[in-house]
Order: sequence, then C-alpha cells, then structure tokens
Amino acid sequence: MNYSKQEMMAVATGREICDGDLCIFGVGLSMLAGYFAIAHHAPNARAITEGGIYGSTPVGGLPWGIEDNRISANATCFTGAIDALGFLVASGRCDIGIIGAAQVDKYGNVNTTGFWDKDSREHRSHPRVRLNGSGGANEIGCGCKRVVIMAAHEKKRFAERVDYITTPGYLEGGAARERYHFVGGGPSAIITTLGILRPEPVTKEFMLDSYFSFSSIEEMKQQTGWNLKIFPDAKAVPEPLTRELEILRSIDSTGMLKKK
Amino acid sequence: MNYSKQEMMAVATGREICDGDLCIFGVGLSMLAGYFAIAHHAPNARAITEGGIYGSTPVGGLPWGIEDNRISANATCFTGAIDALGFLVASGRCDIGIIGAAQVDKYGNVNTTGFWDKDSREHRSHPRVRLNGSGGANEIGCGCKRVVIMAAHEKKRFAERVDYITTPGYLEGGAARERYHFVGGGPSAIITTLGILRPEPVTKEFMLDSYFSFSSIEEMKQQTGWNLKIFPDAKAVPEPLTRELEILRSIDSTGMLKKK
Amino acid sequence: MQNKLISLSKAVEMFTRDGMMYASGAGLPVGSESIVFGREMVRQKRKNIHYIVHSCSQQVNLFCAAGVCDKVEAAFSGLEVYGFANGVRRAVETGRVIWEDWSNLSMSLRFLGGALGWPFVPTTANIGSDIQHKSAFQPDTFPCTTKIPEITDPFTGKIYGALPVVKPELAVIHVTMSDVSGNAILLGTEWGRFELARAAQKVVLQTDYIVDTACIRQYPNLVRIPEVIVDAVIPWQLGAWPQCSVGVYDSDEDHMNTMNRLLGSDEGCAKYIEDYIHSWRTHDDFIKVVGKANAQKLMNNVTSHLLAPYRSWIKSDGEITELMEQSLFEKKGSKT
Amino acid sequence: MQNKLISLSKAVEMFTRDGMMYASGAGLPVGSESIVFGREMVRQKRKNIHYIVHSCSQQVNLFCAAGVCDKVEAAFSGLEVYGFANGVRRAVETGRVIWEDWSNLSMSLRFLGGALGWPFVPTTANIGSDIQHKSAFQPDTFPCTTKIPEITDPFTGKIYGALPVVKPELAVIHVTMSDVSGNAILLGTEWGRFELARAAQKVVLQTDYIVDTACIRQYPNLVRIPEVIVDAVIPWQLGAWPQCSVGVYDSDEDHMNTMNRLLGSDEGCAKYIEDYIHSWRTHDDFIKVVGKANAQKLMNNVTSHLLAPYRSWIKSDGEITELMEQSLFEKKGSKT
Repeated sequence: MNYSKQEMMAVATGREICDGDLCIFGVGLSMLAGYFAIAHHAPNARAITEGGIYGSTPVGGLPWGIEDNRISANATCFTGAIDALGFLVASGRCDIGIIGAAQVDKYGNVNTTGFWDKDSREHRSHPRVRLNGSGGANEIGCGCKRVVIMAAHEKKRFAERVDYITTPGYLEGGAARERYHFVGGGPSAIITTLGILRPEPVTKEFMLDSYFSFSSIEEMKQQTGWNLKIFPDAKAVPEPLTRELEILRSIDSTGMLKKK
Repeated sequence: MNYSKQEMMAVATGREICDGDLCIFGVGLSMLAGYFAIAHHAPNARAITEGGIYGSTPVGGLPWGIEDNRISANATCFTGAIDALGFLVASGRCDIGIIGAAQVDKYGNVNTTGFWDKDSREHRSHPRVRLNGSGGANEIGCGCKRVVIMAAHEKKRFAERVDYITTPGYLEGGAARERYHFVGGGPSAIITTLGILRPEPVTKEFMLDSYFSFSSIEEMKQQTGWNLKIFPDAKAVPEPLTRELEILRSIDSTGMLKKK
Repeated sequence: MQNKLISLSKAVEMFTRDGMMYASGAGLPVGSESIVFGREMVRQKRKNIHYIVHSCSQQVNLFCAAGVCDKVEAAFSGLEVYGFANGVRRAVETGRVIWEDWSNLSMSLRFLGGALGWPFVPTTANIGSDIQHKSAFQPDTFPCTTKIPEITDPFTGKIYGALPVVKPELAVIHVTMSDVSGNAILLGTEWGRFELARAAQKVVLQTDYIVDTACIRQYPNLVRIPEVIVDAVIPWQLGAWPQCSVGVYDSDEDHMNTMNRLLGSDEGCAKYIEDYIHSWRTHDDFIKVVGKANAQKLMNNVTSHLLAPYRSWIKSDGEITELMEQSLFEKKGSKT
Repeated sequence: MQNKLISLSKAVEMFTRDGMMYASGAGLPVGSESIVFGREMVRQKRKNIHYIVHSCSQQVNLFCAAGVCDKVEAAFSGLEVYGFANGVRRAVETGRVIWEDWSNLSMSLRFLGGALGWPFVPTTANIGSDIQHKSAFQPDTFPCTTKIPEITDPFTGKIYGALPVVKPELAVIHVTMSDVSGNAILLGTEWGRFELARAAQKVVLQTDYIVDTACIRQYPNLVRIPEVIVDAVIPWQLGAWPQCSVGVYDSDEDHMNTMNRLLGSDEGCAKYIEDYIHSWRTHDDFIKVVGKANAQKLMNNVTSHLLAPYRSWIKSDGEITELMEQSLFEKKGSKT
C-alpha cells in the first residue's frame, strides 16, 4: 500500500465534491480533501472560508488556520463571518461542507464539544474532556445542501448517541430535522479511516456503504458502537489512483498532514 | 432685516446642536443648519449620513443628495445604511437628528408621506398628493436622543393630527412612546418659519416656546391648526449675529438655498 | 473563475421578464444606480415589474412614468434636492402604481433577512407609525396588522415589530469597478448594496470599469461583492448617468432636472424615451447622447482622486471587446 | 477629530476592571487578535473577566490558564492546526472556567443584534442541537429553554430560535492600521470585528501601524471602523504575536507551540508570564522578547504585498512618540 489511511480518507472525501460546487472546508484534512478535488476533478468548484475569504488557493503549504496568511495571500475578497456563514452557508447556498467529528452517532449527529462521564446528554457539570466546540460546523450542518463528516473509525467515537450534539445530523432520525426547517439536506456521508457510511433514505440511519481496501465490513462493524447495517450493494472503495496521490501530495506541500 | 426667514430657521436649528454631538442631517436646510453649527460653535460635533458617510465636510457647495460627490470627496469612512441608521441611529447612539416635515401635529408626529382627501388616517386609497416618504426619518425619530423638526409654519401643515405618521413624535401624547420602547427621546423642538415650539414635559403637546423677531405669538397661533398653548416664559429668539450669518452663508457657497 | 461579461441588451433579455420582482441598487436618488439597465428594460418594453428599491432614483421615476412597474416597495420617493420625482408622483396619485412605504433602515434589514434565510427581521423602528399600520398593498385593513406584525421578545416579553424579508428574483447593482467574473469594488457609500447582493436570487452588475483581477487581489478588502454571488457583468461607463458615481462622475444637474420635468407628463415621457433611449444602441452612441464634453466635465470632479489607486488596472474599450468574446455567454452560443 | 492615542498600560488601567464583560477580536486562533492587550491585563492582574469572543485565541488560552477570566462565551475553544488550547482545556475540565458554547455565526449575530439594539436575533442555526439545549451557565436545566428560546414566525407560524444579543462593556480590537483618531483599516477577514465594534459600549483599538489621515481619506471604503465609535488607539507593532496579522506578519509556529505547551500546566503558565510578560515594559523590549531576527522573518511573508499601497503613510516610531504627546489622554493629564 503506497498511501496512508489519511490519504485514502482525503481522496474519498475529495471525490464527494462535484465540479461547480460552492464549498466550505475546515482546516487540516478537510481542506486538503477540498483543494485536492478542485485540482483534480472539480476545477470550477469554489471554496470559501467561514470568515469570508473568497477566491484563494493556499500558498506555501496547508494553512494553520482558516484566517491565516497562507489562505489570505491571493484572495479576491475578504468579508466576515455573517457573509460567509450567514449569507452563503446558513441561507442554504453552499453545495457542500466538510466537517470533522470527534464522535458521531447513527443519525449523523456530530460531537466536537466534549466528553462527559455520564452516558446521558443531561450532564449537569463540566466535561471530562473538553474538545473544540462548534466553530462554524453547526451552521454547515444546518445549511449546506450536502455535508460530509470525517472521523477516525473507533468504537468509542461511533456511538449510539453522541454525548453532545454540536452539529445536527438527522437528530432522532427520520423527518426529525423538519421541525427546525433546516434548509440544508443533512449529512450525505461519513468518511472514516475505514470506509464510508451513508444514510438510509427514510430512517436516516447511517449504514455501511463501502470499505477501504485495507479494511473490511467486519472491521467496520467491530469499530462501530451501534449495530451497523450494511447496504446490499456494499463494496470496496476504489484505491487512490497515481494521479490522485500526486495531486493530493502536491497540495500538502509542507507535509503537515503526512506527519500524522 | 438683513437675513431671510430660511436663514433664521437654519441658525435657530444650528443652535440646538451642542459641541461633541453625534449628528445626523438630511439634505438642504437641515444639512446647512448642521454644518453651520459645526463651523460656528460645535467644532467637535460629528456628522454622519444615513448611508454611512463619516468624517466629511461638503466640498463645492451643499450636496444634492446625502450620497453625492460633494459629501463624499473628503470622507474618512464609507459603509452602509445598516451601519449608520442601524448601529448608530436606531440603536440610540446619535445625539441629535434634524428632519423636515411637510405636516406636523401637536404631538410632534411628522408626515412626509402624502396628503389624502379624507380627514382620517383610515384612508383606503392612494394619496391626493404624494410626498417623499420616510427615507431614514423614521429611524431618526425612533432612535435619536433629540430630534429637531423643521417645517414651514402654515395652518394646513400644523394639524391637530397628521394625515399619516411617517415619523413618530409622541404619538397620542404623554407616555404613548413607551409601548414601543423607543430608545430615542422624541422631538425636542419644532423650528418653523415663524418660531420655535417645544413639548410640554408631561403631556408632550407642543407649545409656543419662542418667536422670531419678524413674527409674533399671535401670528404663530393663527398659523397653527390646533389650539397652540404658550409657555409662560415665551420670548423672542435672538436674531442671527453677524458672525452666524457669515458662517452660514459660507457653507451654502453655491447659494443653493438662498434662491428659495 | 468564469468570465461573465455580457452585453446590456442580452442581459436584459436573459435576466428580466414581465411581472418579475426586480431590485436595483444602490438606488439612491442622486448616487450610484443601475440606470442604463433600466433604460434598456424600457426599450425592451418590460411591464408589471414589482420594483424593490432602497429609495427612489431616476430609474424608479422612469419606470413609474413609462408604465414599466405597477408596484414599488421603497423607503423614499423623492429626488432629494432635485425635488419631488414627477414620474412617481403622477403614477402614485392616479393609482397606476401602488407604492408600499418602508424606511431606509427597514429596506436594508429586509435585504439582510432575505440574505440570511430568516423568517422575519426584528425591528425597533417603524413600529407605532403608519409605516406599520398602513399598507398600500392591503388598503382595506387599518390598522394593518400583517405588514409589520407585532412580535414578543422571548427574553423580556416586550413588544417589537417583525419586518418581512425580501428575496428579489433579480438585483441589478451599479458598481464602480469589477473584474470579468464579478468581483466588484464600490466607491462611496454602499447603502444596502452589500445586503441586496446576497438577498437576490440572481445578481447582475452594471459597472463603470472593468479592472484586471490583479487589482482585485491587491485590494481584496475592497471587494464587497464577490464573484460567487454574481451571475453576469455589464461593462457600461457612465451607466448611472444622470446620477453620480463616486470617484468617477458627478450627477448631471441639467439632465437631472430635464429628465424629471419630462417625466412629469405622458407626452414628456414619450419624448424622453425617444430622445434618451431610442436614440442610441451602442455605448459610443450613448456617450454622444450624454455629450462628450459634458461627460468630460462630469468626470472631472471633487472625488476623482478616489479612483487614482486603481486606474492602472482599468481595461480599455478594445480590451473589453476582446474579453467579451471570451465570455461564457458567448461560448454557450446564446442568442445576441 | 480627536487624537486618541494611548499607551498600552494606561489603556488597560483606564478601560478595564475586574469582573467586567470584556470582548476581543477578531479572536480567531491563528489570526488578528488583540493579544498584547491581554498580556498587559495579565500584568495588571485583572480577574473575574466575563470574556466574550468569537473563537479561541492565545489570549483566551492565556486568560484561562492565568485565572484572568472565569466565564467565556465563544464558538470555538481550540487552536486550529495548532491543536487543543491547553490552558482552556485545563480550566474548563476542572470547572475553573465556565465555557458557554455558541457557534461562529451566532457569535457574529449576537454582536449584530447588540449593535442594532435588538431584543433578540432570529436564528435558523443552533436550534435542535445541544448549543440550544444545554447551557453551561444554567447547568441544572436540560433541555434549557432560555438560552436560545423558541420563537414563532408571525408570518408562517413556524418555530425558530431567538439568540440573546450581547453588548460587551469593552471590545479591544486588533486592526492593521489606524489614524490617531481611530479610523481603522483591517486587512484580511473581518470575522465579527465590524459588528463587535458597534455592539461594544467602549472600543479600544490595538493597531500594528499608525497611518496619516490622508491614507484614510484615500481609502475611505477600507475604513470598516470609523473614529466615531472608537475611544482610544494603542499603537503596538506585532501586537497580535504569536498570531498573524494579514499583510504584516505570519503566525509564529514555534511560539504558538511553546506558548500552548507552557499554558498546559500552572508551573508552565507561571514561567510563561515571567518570560513573556514581566520581561518587557516598552515596545523595544517587547520586540527583543519576540526576537528581532524572528520578527523580521515573520514580517517577510506571502501576504506582504497587501500592505504595499499604504506603506508611504505609515508613521515612524519617532512620529508616534510626538503624536502621543498631543493625545487627548495626555492633555487631560490623566495618570500614566
């Protein structure tokens, strides 16, 4: 295997982006996946940042943050958070958003806020482990037409129910999102270190869609904290092509993510 | 008399502006009054326009509009209407606003929208005479700490009740504004072609405060459509000083308003 | 980024239709406004337009006089120091145009709310006045409770107003300069152009100048309308005439008055359309109608220094002609 | 316009107090942020600060580690690619700091609503999530119905959320350049700085450069914070260090990591305060702590061209010293 698990994740995530999409990425792996897609197969996709940076391509390596100089050097427009996250994301104009998850549940609800000792969400005290909070992920989850969630596939992270819903997926499943009139369609895929889950169309429960060639249906089931159902046509995800890997690696020119 | 009625109005209005005030003016006579005050006795007063022009002084004569080149030439900041009318005016940060009135009533409600044939405000058809509407006057009336209304003192324009409340004064009088939680204090003066009216502190009914030397209490009562009460200490307004007139005329350098 | 240059006539053909909800901006009576786009709409005889605009302008005045619109929602119907807008007055006083009154802040807030996908916008102004209580669109209900309904603050129980949001089908926005993809710089006050550009479903820019994208990348903080929300860009110098464009040209006092006088009668309006719309098709001919000497005079004004930093990036007419040929609208072979 | 220059130490003395609701901005983890102001607050031992911030930053990290704040309201608590913010984690996980979670849009909207004097702000996001249902400030109610209460749209009857507005007592905002009265130009994304500057009751700018007002009058559309809302201006080059200031300097990778590592323990935090706060009083000494060669390296970065148009207007250190003497804060004879 001439590529890492992270690279496979990034390529698989990049494949979710279509040409012409208006996209919003976070930093790190999700931004790598996004700019990979633009360079590889989606030349007319346009990336914005949460704080309102438009028209830019990272210079000198992947950015340290979504407001840093590497992503600001060749921008065509700088505005603010209400513009990007409000007018474009929360209003429903963004085609795809890519977010990370420290914990995700079977309805695609994402926790990036914290872990609590008690099982229940009715935790009344401070968290045992503080994570990062929402940033703009909550707006992405409410507003983007499609949302792709990236997560390390470990049993403790793939829970029946997340400790804290930072970003709504399908909430209690089915039509639960309708109560809130979210303009966004909800998560379309969870791309993990082992494979890809997608929601069952009616119940919105996430099911095994495909597995990476270095993984298996069995491993994915083992590492999932709910009883993971399998789509009838579940299959292996095509391995990264040489050209995909070349482009991917040219974007992470400082090797920021290869170190991991 | 070496000055016109309009000049007396402008000087009297200018005298309402205190040093350090954050001010908002319309075009024409109200802007003349404002810049006169800044040049004459309020050097630290700061004028903004409804559309978000800051730090400027008219160049080449009084502006044709609150967005034209004469008021834009030496600005220190251009933003937009939400900034000026929202963040500064509607939120209650502006000390004084000066607005014009085509019709005003005894509680200082202003009509600049239209005249209808019927007496009542319950007119169900289009106006007999269409005026200009609110512009930003409504926000000024709701939000400014003090509002000065300028109006030609004619009986038909000084009505028991305006045809249409474009800009709220004290509505039905007394504490009627409280229902709406307006942050602004309401109109502090109506400056007319004949003199000055101010509100009675409790009822908020406008009463004769002072008269211009070329007018009289009697003339003002005659030209008022309600039974105009007189403050016990009503007196003549001091005539414009030579220096006041010099400065006033230097601001209207193209004589835009002298023609009237 | 795509090249979205388009000709004036094709833009009106492609992006407007009878009966649509159309917005223009900034739409102030003297300043920056997409007036030449409006002239072309008159030429193409659009009608029944529901016009959303911050404030009156000569475009609104023309549309009312020429019967292009039958509904207007705006904050102001005059021409500031140029006086009442005669075309508007006639149309409103005869009932030909129904004019719904708002205020300058509430128009911007309605754009803001539309842009954010909000259901409504809270307001601390307009309430208590006849802007709230009277609706020209609902003349038989007074006081009207559905134009700006009351809403209760869940934190304090106090009563405020709820403005309806607005999402025009099309906004045509005048800008000072833009690159071919629609990254636009606006000199002077924005009024509601920032919010309107986000509220509208389609955005067409009418720009005085086309600049190289290098200019945009030098001044990204000046770009208040990014290309991601722009559908097409019409290069048209002096397009706001007879109104002004800060940094570029003054308002034309004579023509402001002439235009308003002619729009005061049906005969005058017909003459205005004949003399100032049917008399030109190309930009060269348009400039002849403005008057070359007059144009020069208007362009030599007290704000000219504001344009200085960008002049070296401005595309010439010849360059624009070449760029126009590479536009996506040409490539797709859409009709001219 | 008044000259509002003020020294860093005097600004902290005059404008901050224990227990206040303090905001800083832009407040992103890597970008433009008023960090040197925060260092001075640590030096002056402010405590019980209720910190309002768009997102975590090294200032937030420092305040949490050093016990300056006991409440934070923010959208994000990490340092992006630099990892978790160790000072924040320790303080939150031990309950020393209560952290109320919002999101990046909702923080900006809360500033917007505060700036407009609104009672609340409608929201189409945050609802349905634990950002709505769980309040760290009200831990005993779940689901919490008073943090983001539901509100009914009067037009459709649909349910949305109502965000509480926020009006901090003081906002300290990092800007790229400002004139002496506080007309400020921000290069790079604004995040919520535009709205925050209007929401706060007092505004103090921390600026990398002082420029002549002639620069401001050449670029009025770049001035996103006008002097009318600014109370004081602190000139302090590299004030956002170790974070970046677009157009001026990069984030300092080594110091970002060192700082975060040290803030991960009480001993480390004490050492950090000793080495990086008590080790300097003047700007010259501050630059020595940053390292002159290091500062040069950080200032030579991929965004340097963005500053080019304004360089000729930048005031030298000597000029700033002279201007400082003419400030209203000096004239009034307030204590140093």
